[in-house]
Amino acid sequence: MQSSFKNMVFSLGGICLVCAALLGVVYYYTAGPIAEAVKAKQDAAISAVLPSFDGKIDELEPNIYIGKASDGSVVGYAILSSASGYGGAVTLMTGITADGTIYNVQVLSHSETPGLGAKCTTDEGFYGQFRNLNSQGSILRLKKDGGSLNAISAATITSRAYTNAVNSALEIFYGLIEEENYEED
Amino acid sequence: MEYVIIFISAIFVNNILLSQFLGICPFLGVSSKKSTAIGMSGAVCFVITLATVVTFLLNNYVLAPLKLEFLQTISFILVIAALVQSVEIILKKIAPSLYQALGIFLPLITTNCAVLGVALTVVTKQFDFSGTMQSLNLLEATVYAFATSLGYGLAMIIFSSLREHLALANVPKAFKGIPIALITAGILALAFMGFSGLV
Amino acid sequence: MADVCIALIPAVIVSVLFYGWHSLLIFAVSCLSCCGIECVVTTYLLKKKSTCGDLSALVTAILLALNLPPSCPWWIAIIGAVVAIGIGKLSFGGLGQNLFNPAILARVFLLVSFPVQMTNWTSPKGFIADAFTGATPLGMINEGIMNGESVSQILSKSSFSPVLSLFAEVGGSAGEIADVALLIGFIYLLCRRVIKPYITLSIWASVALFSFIFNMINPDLYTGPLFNLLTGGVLLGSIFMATDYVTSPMSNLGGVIFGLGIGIITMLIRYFGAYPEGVSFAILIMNAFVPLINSAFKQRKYGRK
Amino acid sequence: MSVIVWTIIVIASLAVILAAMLFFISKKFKVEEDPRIDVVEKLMPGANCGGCGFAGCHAFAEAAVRAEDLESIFCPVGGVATMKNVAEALGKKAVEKAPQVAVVRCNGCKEVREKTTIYGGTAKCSVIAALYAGDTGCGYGCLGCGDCVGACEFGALSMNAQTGLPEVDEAKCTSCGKCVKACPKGVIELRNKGPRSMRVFVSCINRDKGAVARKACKNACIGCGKCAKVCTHDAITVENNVAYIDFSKCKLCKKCVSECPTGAIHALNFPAPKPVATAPTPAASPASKPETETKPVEEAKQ
Amino acid sequence: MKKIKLILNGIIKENPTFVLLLGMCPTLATTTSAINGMSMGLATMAVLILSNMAISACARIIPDKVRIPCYIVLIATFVTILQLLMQAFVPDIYEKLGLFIPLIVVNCIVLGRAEAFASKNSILDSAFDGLGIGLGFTIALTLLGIVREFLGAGSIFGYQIFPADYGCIAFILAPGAFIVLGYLIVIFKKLTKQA
Amino acid sequence: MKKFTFKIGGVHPNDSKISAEAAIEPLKISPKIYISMAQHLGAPANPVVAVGDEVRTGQIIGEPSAFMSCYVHSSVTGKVVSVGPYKDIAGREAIHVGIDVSPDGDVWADGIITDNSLDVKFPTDRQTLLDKIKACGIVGLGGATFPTHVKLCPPPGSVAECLIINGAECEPYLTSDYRLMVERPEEVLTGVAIIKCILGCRAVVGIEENKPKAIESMKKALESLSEKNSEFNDIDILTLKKKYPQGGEKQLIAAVLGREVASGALPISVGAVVQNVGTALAVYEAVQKNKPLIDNTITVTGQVSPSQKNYLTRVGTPYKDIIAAAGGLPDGNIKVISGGPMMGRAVSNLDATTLKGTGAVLMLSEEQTKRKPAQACISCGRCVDACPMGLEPFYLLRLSRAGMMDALEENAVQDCIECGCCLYSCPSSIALLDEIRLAKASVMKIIKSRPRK
Ligand SMILES: Cc1cc2nc3c(=O)[nH]c(=O)nc-3n(C[C@H](O)[C@H](O)[C@H](O)COP(=O)(O)O)c2cc1C
Ligand SMILES: Cc1cc2nc3c(=O)[nH]c(=O)nc-3n(C[C@H](O)[C@H](O)[C@H](O)COP(=O)(O)O)c2cc1C
Ligand SMILES: Cc1cc2nc3c(=O)[nH]c(=O)nc-3n(C[C@H](O)[C@H](O)[C@H](O)COP(=O)(O)O)c2cc1C
Ligand SMILES: Cc1cc2nc3c(=O)[nH]c(=O)nc-3n(C[C@H](O)[C@H](O)[C@H](O)CO)c2cc1C
Ligand code: SF4
Ligand code: SF4
Ligand code: SF4
Ligand code: SF4
Ligand code: FES
Repeated sequence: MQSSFKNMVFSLGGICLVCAALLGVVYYYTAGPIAEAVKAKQDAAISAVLPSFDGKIDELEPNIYIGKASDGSVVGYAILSSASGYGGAVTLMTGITADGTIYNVQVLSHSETPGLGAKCTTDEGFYGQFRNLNSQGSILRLKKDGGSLNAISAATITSRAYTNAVNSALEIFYGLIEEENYEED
Repeated sequence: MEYVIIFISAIFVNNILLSQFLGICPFLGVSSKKSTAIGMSGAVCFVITLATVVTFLLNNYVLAPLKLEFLQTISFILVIAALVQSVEIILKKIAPSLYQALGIFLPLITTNCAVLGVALTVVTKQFDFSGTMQSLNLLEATVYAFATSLGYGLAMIIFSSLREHLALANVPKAFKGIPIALITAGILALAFMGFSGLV
Repeated sequence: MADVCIALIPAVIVSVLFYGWHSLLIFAVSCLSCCGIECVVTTYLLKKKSTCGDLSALVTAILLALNLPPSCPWWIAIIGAVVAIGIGKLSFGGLGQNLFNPAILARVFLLVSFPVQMTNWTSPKGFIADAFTGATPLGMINEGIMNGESVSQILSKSSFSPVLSLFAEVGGSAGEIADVALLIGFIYLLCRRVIKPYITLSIWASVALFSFIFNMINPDLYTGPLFNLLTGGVLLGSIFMATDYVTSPMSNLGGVIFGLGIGIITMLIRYFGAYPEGVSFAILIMNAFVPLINSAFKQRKYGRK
Repeated sequence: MSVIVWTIIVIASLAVILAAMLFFISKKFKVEEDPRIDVVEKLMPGANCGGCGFAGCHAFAEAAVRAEDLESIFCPVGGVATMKNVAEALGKKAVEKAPQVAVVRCNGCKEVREKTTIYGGTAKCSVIAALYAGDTGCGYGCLGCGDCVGACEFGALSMNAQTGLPEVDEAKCTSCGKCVKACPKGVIELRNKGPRSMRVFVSCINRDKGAVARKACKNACIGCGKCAKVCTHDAITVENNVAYIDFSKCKLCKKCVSECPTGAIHALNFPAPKPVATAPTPAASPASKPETETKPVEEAKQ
Repeated sequence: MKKIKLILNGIIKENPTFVLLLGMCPTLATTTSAINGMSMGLATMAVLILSNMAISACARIIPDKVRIPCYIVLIATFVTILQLLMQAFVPDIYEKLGLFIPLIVVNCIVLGRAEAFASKNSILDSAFDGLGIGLGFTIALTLLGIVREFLGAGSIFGYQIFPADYGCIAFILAPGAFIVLGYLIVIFKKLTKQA
Repeated sequence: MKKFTFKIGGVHPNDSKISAEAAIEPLKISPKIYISMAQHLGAPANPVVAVGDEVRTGQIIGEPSAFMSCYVHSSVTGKVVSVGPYKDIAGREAIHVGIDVSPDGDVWADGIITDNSLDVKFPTDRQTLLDKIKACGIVGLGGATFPTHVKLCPPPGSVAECLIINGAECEPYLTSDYRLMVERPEEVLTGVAIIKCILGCRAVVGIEENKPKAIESMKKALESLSEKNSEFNDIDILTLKKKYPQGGEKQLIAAVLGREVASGALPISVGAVVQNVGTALAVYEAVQKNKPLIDNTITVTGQVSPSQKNYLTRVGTPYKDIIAAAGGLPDGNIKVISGGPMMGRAVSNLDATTLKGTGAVLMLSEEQTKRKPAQACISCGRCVDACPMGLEPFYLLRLSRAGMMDALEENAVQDCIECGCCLYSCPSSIALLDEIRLAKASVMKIIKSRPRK
């Protein structure tokens, strides 16, 4: 089609308007599902790292969630934390029961190398070590760093990041407990 | 120190071509001669840096306040396309010799993953500066974009010199051209993995 | 090529003596698979005359075997051979056409692909000495520094000394253990005028200088020149692998630049990188620069500027 | 709902600002160019992918306008259709020619042409030709190293190991003429393909006197002129001791073929008079034709 | 019949990956596993079909000078819609493909087909062309993903064939992408007799 | 003692001068002689005799057809039996004059002095000298057969500073120059003095160190001559290192003067003129004896050769006659080479006849010449190290195979002197020169076809 200033403005403007409107509408209708998907993923992660409970999840602060049973008792804390691994941040959800025992840990996102660091989500021998672990307030360390945890073979950096992230979750947890105790006192 | 980290990371460790896979089409398309590869690299440097600055501002001062981040893709590509075309037109008029050297590559760059890719990464990219993950500020974003494009140029120029060599080699017929170039690129990527962990 | 094979014999003997039957098995598997692949691919896939006779596949095979950890499983050598000969050499058109050193390529490929097997330094039982277990000196340093120990602490914990490494008393891959054997090979190659010394010497010089400077800055964090020259793959790489004609620059000056690049990248990787050893990566990276070096440093032409 | 409104506002204002910017810049910085470049560029897919090896569609268009023929440039995105349009727009169409095919004008196969020297150098016709006349008594004929075979990009040529001469696969030959250029001896010629691919030609270019030529090669044209005499269409000339048939004049009567005492004249692709007489496939080489096969090998060797 | 031809054309003669070598970035980046490759291919195919149809519908009313900007806006719209839908309904896959979903905008295949085919053909033909090319792309990406996943992790579509410990991780990493694609092109050329 | 040599490249082949001690002896004149009209660099001469003409020894039978061309003289007395194409050593045709030699021996053309007495007094008028040289059809005998009178007239604006007499004879096997320097040093030196006089500059004679006898004999002759005659001042005898191609013009200039001739330029641009020892002798004979260039010294040699000879041979003698005189072709496949093993050309046609510039007939056995099958180039760089022009032969070969003419020119293929050092040094037995020579020819053609400026 021959171009003239007028039809250029009209067609480009028209298409822009139609597209923008279309986009707006789609966004309008997907905003809900997207937020839900995010929430669902988070809730799934939280319930995966805590003992099963029938109550609801409270968001205490951003990144700190409390699972409560229907009677209002605290089942455990789910704490989101991250540390920097080989390829970027390793983000974990750590579930800690009231007595400071780690119930379970779930990796929410990571960009570690497939086959190496990425094994932190699949290598039972590694993540299994954290289950039901109660560090009694001491800092978790890999064997290489003088602790007792085995690293994923050939992925020390990832293992260290994972451990560090769990440590920060524990730190937050003990901070909370202290606060509570303080309040209770 | 931040800038050193950004530079080393963007040029060697996370090379845009060899480990991030952005802008591969021109990497394969215009790398058979060193001279064109150099021209292309120069143009990419310019455009990536410029486009990143503009889109970074657009994102942080228009889209983010309005919570319209989902419009990043469409608005960035519009801005980039218009920007590149303006630069091309201006360059052609005011510096024809520079246009001949770099400008002719500009249209190639508009619809190339590298520019949009970097623009999109920069607004979400987080860097590990002394143990904490941080978003980039404008200056860091600019440096990151520039360093990334330097990495593009480095890989491009090495690759083109290798391809010039291959053009004279007695490569089996089925491998001639793109296949052997791809294998070479793969080995180059493998070699660059040696830099991993430098930052 | 026969000369290179001869020059490698001392290193092979030492490695077999120290690592025993397993080492022999690795050599055999490597040689058989490299030469086998070369023959099969050239005759049946490329439909050319078999180029096994030029012995270059054998050189690659021996060097590949010398680059593997002593205890690595035998199938690693087969994968290495496929990568070296199949991808690294014959895809490019065979002897003389390849851009990257096939043996180094195979080693790097294996290192990236099988980090566990390729960094396992427990050594099998040898014929004359008991196996030395544990990590390589470079591995120990890497580990120790991460744990916040200083270089001297780490070294004093182990029995390592540079003099010992000359006579194969430290762990390492098959070709890295006996520096004297490698040096004998070097002298042989020089005498037979197979190689020129420029590349090798400039690698040594840059490794020594680089580590000297850093060692002066902080001896607790950075190991010294002698340590860096005599451990790991520097000797093997600089004598046999960086000097491969096909993948190194033509001119003497180009060779010096090439060597400097290898030395510096090696030390960068050793000091700052994720891998404890950087020679193979350094050689592979510098291989990529060879065409650029070649066009920048040409022979001076008669009657031209 | 406000999201929709904001979306429209942002996109629309962006579009307006950018369009205005572009409009003014292009007005202010206008550069004159060959208008055909624009024409061609419009025909291009505009993907600006660089797949063609040029820096984008504009550069491609420039190259297309400058190029003498479009053989060497190709747009992978647009494909053949686009290229056809471009060719049309530029009026760069291949000139129609009578279909031609390459013929090898040497039938000095190994048996009839004795080697007089041993050549041990680089096996390339061009190299040999630069050094000397060749390793047989015939200083004109095929050198047999197959430079032509290497030059043919269509796989239309192959070396017949038995005769030592190249053979043309007529089905594959595109008459590009690469082999003609490649042959340092000028052995290969492009000739009109002829009706149903039938052709008559002298398969020899030896300019030596008859006796010398005959001594060097039993199949040589000896310039005796018998063929010229028998030809009623005036198509045959004998110059420098060698006959040549002008394909524009030849009427394919084949009288000359039987007249030639050395069998140097070849007739290709004629329907077989007797089942045995002609080669089974049209692709068969001149050298494997009866003419040469009837020469007993023994006789040739003595 | 013509429709089938259109589809086959996209898969074999004008295969965007093996023959035209377009859209290389997602091809290399997202094929770390078969499922990722296939998802990327399908996502691109969806955009390709929709944008082809839309452009074929609008082509007649768009003046030449603003052709390309209009196409880009249309394509970007579809990509953004896809982005939103994937975020909402298949967030896991969206996360894996990451940056390369928005980058479909600049995939040369999409714009290329818009120009070369959709702008000149009927809506239905354009849809089939998009389907064919999209299928060619998807098949190529899936193949690449299968080979890389098999060599690198010993599995195909997550189904373990041999223990992952014997997989060459390099094939899942960046170098493997280039190398496997190189060899696949050789094989494709051999099979389709193009070499 | 300082030994002069060039710096870039060079190789050290075994010199194999096995015919060094064979004194020069005249070869019996063949019954039938064919004299080529294309004896020299440049345009072939026009024959000026017809079939049936009687010719005398030294009589003109061909006249120059252009500026760069030469007179050709009959080397025998007899009857012209053919004027027309005759095959040369490569089997290619060129115009030859065929002469049936009269059995009665030589009848010399007018003015030619046939006695062998030494005559060191020569006229010093430049033009007279040049005319004589031109009239006697002198060409360079170092290999290129460049018309000497042309070379001795430097183009306007350039001045000769040094005449370099090339006594290097760096090619293995060849001994003809050596014998001349040992047997006829005074005549050679007089020739040098004549050329020096024409150019008006100093002169040096460069001789490779592996010829001590020649150095000694030349030095002695020079001493005795310069005592009596001032024309012989300013001549020096220099010892050159033994290194191939020391005798290459450009290498010799670099060795003696330390200067390099720019690519495409003439030696005179650095003030040098190079002439061969044999040329100097020919000049002497032309000026002092009016004797045209009708004979030259040809070495017949090779380990398989029945005898080692240095023959004074008439131009136009068939190769087969020379070989027969030396004892005939040995059994087996023998490669006959005209010239040395490095630069010489194979003789595929033994009926072909010698030219003015023919220096040697070398016989090599099959084992000596059989090339090993070429293997792949491994980029070892030996050829680069060996090339005396500083070229990269392996790269030229690759470019040539890829047909990249522009790149070939950029990489100076046209500077190649075809010395064969690259081919000699390649461990993979690649016949580099074969294809480089072709590439050079194509590039030269392209360069020549360009309009000037
Ligand atoms: C391409 C590449 C990817 C890597 N990916 C990881 C990774 O995901 N996680 C990790 O901890 N280390 C990774 N590494 C680092 C090395 O595996 C390094 O050897 C390791 O972190 C330390 O070795 P160790 O675990 O055996 O002590 C990677 C290295 C390379 C070259
Ligand atoms: C076309 C041409 C013109 C020449 N002109 C002159 C000249 O004017 N003066 C001169 O001294 N040499 C001249 N030369 C001679 C060359 O420089 C050189 O001496 C000659 O080719 C013989 O060298 P060679 O035996 O080393 O091959 C000319 C050569 C050629 C090919
Ligand atoms: C590689 C090479 C080697 C040569 N060796 C000799 C030599 O040993 N002796 C010699 O007289 N000329 C030799 N020449 C020829 C000289 O370059 C030069 O042409 C000659 O000395 C000029 O003298 P002329 O014009 O009298 O022949 C050689 C040329 C080349 C290219
Ligand atoms: C001095 C020398 C060193 C060599 N080094 C290697 C080497 O490090 N790796 C290798 O695969 N081949 C080596 N080769 C053999 C050969 O050059 C190699 O296989 C080619 O790179 C294959 O084209 C060497 C050969 C020589 C002469
Ligand atoms: S026809 Fe010509 S090019 Fe072909 S083999 Fe014969 S001589 Fe060589
Ligand atoms: S090179 Fe061209 S003309 Fe010759 S046979 Fe091949 S297609 Fe035919
Ligand atoms: S022949 Fe030419 S390329 Fe070879 S060494 Fe001599 S000058 Fe150099
Ligand atoms: S000497 Fe031979 S193998 Fe060595 S670089 Fe030269 S051509 Fe290649
Ligand atoms: S897909 Fe073409 S540049 Fe990325």
